[in-house]
Amino acid sequence: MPSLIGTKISHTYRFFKALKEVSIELQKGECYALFGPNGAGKTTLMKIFATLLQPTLGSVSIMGKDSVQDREAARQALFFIGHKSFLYEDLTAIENIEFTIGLRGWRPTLGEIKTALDRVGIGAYASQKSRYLSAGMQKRLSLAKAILARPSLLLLDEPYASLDEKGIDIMNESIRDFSNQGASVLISSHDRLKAAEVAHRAGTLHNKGLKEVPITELANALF
Amino acid sequence: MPFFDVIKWILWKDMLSEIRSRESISSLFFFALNVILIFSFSFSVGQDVMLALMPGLIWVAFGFTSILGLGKSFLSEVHNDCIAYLQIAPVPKGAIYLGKLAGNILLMMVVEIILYPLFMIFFNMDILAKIPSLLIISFLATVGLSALGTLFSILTVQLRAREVMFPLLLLPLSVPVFIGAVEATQGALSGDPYSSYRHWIELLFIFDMIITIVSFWMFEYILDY
Amino acid sequence: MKLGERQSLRAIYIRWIAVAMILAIIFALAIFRYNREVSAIPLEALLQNKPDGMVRVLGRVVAGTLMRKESASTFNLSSDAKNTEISVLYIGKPDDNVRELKLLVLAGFFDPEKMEFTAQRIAPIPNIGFVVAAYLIALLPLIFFLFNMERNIILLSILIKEEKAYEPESSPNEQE
Amino acid sequence: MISASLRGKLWKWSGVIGLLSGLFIFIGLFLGLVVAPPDYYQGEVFRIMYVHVPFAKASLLSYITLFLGSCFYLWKKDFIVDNLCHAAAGIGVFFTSVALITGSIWAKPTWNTWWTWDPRLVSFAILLLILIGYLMLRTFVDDKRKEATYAAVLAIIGFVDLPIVYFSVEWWRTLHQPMSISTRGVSIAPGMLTPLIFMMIGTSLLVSYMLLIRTQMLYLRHLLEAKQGGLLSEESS
Repeated sequence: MPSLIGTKISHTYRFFKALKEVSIELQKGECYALFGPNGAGKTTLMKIFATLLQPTLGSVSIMGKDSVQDREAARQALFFIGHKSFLYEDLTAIENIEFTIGLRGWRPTLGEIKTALDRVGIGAYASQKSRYLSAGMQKRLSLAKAILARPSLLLLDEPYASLDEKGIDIMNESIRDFSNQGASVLISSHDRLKAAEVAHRAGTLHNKGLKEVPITELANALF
Repeated sequence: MPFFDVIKWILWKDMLSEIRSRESISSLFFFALNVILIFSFSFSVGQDVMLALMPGLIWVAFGFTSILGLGKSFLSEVHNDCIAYLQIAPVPKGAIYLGKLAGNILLMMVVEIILYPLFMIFFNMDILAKIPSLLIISFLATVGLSALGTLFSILTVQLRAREVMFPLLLLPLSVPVFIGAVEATQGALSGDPYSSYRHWIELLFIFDMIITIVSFWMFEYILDY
Repeated sequence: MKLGERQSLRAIYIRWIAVAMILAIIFALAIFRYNREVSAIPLEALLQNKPDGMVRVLGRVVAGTLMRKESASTFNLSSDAKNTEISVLYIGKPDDNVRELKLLVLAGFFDPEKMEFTAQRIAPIPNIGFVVAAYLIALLPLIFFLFNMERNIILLSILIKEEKAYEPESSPNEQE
Repeated sequence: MISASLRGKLWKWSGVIGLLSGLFIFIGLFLGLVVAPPDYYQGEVFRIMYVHVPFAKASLLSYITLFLGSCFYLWKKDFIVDNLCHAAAGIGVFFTSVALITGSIWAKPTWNTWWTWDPRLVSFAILLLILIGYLMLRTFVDDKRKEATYAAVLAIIGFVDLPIVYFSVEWWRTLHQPMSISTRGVSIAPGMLTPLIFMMIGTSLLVSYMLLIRTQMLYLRHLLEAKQGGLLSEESS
């Protein structure tokens, strides 16, 4: 069963059609990279997959659950890392993770949280209030949350933004791990080379529609 | 995700943040203290008249404090767009509302419990014997104010004119709370038997129930707009 | 919209002129009726002009002079400004409106010799200023509000037709 | 969703509704100002009734429309219904404030006071405040979809709250101000009733007409905004 099926998704913002009949299908363990110029509707599409927005027409199904009819079940299966960090400033890194994962109905042990934080390289800041974490560290913290959340579908909106070289490596390693463990990953990015390292398939969002690009031609393709 | 666990998580998160920063509780307390100070100079009347004005004064002070406190109860949620995570978290949205509501009630009740002794000291009131009934009235009125305030807080927190819009929405709709609370406090302070102000308590209770249920139900639409 | 927008704009102006005219006619009739049936002269004017025939006069019932009987009441009527007083005979069943210190409009005949007024009908003071104010406050903004909305629709349609949609230049990224 | 053809039909019919409402209102005004006999106790002042009562009913009518429209919007998320709600709020503000002012003008000569803390008056004042808050909230929210949802929620909460306000003020008033003046309407003679009926029908039609017109106006305003912002797709132009 595919982890993500988007069928003819259109999104109209009253008079403005932001997306026109986008279809996409992600198999288990597959990593898909989504590119496109500004204003092509990448963020809108990501928001629809993350169930932050509802498609005007068409349907999205995540792990076989319809994202409108069976919303909470679909949400249980996905994890979204967006531009913003979703962190509470007065809570420490550990407490933020506890809260986020806690709302998903699971309580990781302190050891598991520490391991995840070490894995993304911010173990030293585990008891730091998230207010004092830099943007890059916040991104890594989000990644640690994703590792603990163990979603079936991981949605990454601009995952490489504000990360340093080391951070990008950790990100790509983790994405590979997710794929190997059978989770599907959808990346929306501007950084073709970084994304090409991990993606199995790629597509460009164009004139409000999606067009598949062979992964080998990604570096040379003009779009 | 069990319903009550969500309430517990939200409450835990809010209380922990509050204990860490002590931002709201201290600012609310000192604000209310200032209101009391201004009151004592604004009404230069005898002790008798002051006592007659007391229920009104208490509730105007609590009302202003609520405006200040409830208005920014969702501020921490919009800071890093946490509200978006709450939207896509696989939990019933009404539970998030109830969690926030519980946190707000707790916060406001703490402030009110600290303020009652101050009223007693500054205005020479003898209320020790009446404290249980006063606390019941305060609780019911605080639930009503917080139920409306929590809902309007999320409506206004992202606006440029948050400070203006919040009281503008909250005050007209909370007229029944103020009427009920002032009348019941009047009854309690003058030592009347409970039966003489029971219907005001009932009014507060009905208001709380209706507004909480409707807000609980509306919250899903607000979050999943 | 089959008509051109400019024509519909003219149609709106014509329609609203018609509305204004109809309203003006109704108000003229109302004023006419007021002058004929309601308006009253003050007591001083009555004493000065001593008109014959039916007349309406405005005055206040003097305290302590009201006598009610089965078929008629008598009282003195005074004006607020000067201390002029006339006595009034009202024939008919006691009227609830006749109370001491109350402003009344009396319709009847004046006998200057006896300084006596025979009232046939009694009415409370018209307070016509309040009525006029209420109607003006209700109707003028309503007309303005409606007229503005209708006009706005036409103006917006004109603007929408004339507005050139903003077309972004194709960026180099977009060429395939 | 309300289809475009139905919308077109409604807008075509709006002219007829407007004409009818005009007719009824003109007849009502003529009967009320010229034909109806003066009231025995109030004299001429009772004629204020012919604008006050229908306008008060009109404001309730627009608030009920706002409430039902808000429920429908939350259910179907149809933007034209949101425009209808927005229109109803604007019209409601107009009728509520006029009803309050004319009521005040009527109260002065009859009860010798401009204002009394009567439950009905207080409820209307609160209604006005809710509607103004509603319109202000709409101007401050940037996102159109968010604006529509938030406004709908506010309208529904206000609608639920209003009866509680009414009853709490009534209780409060019986305690503090024993009813010295009756705020019940005047007893109406038949000759006085006919103009009122005409005015009532006329204003109800007028409210429908205004709703249609104003919804259309707000729709066009959004369309213009979208066009100016380049947010218009080829199909919908």
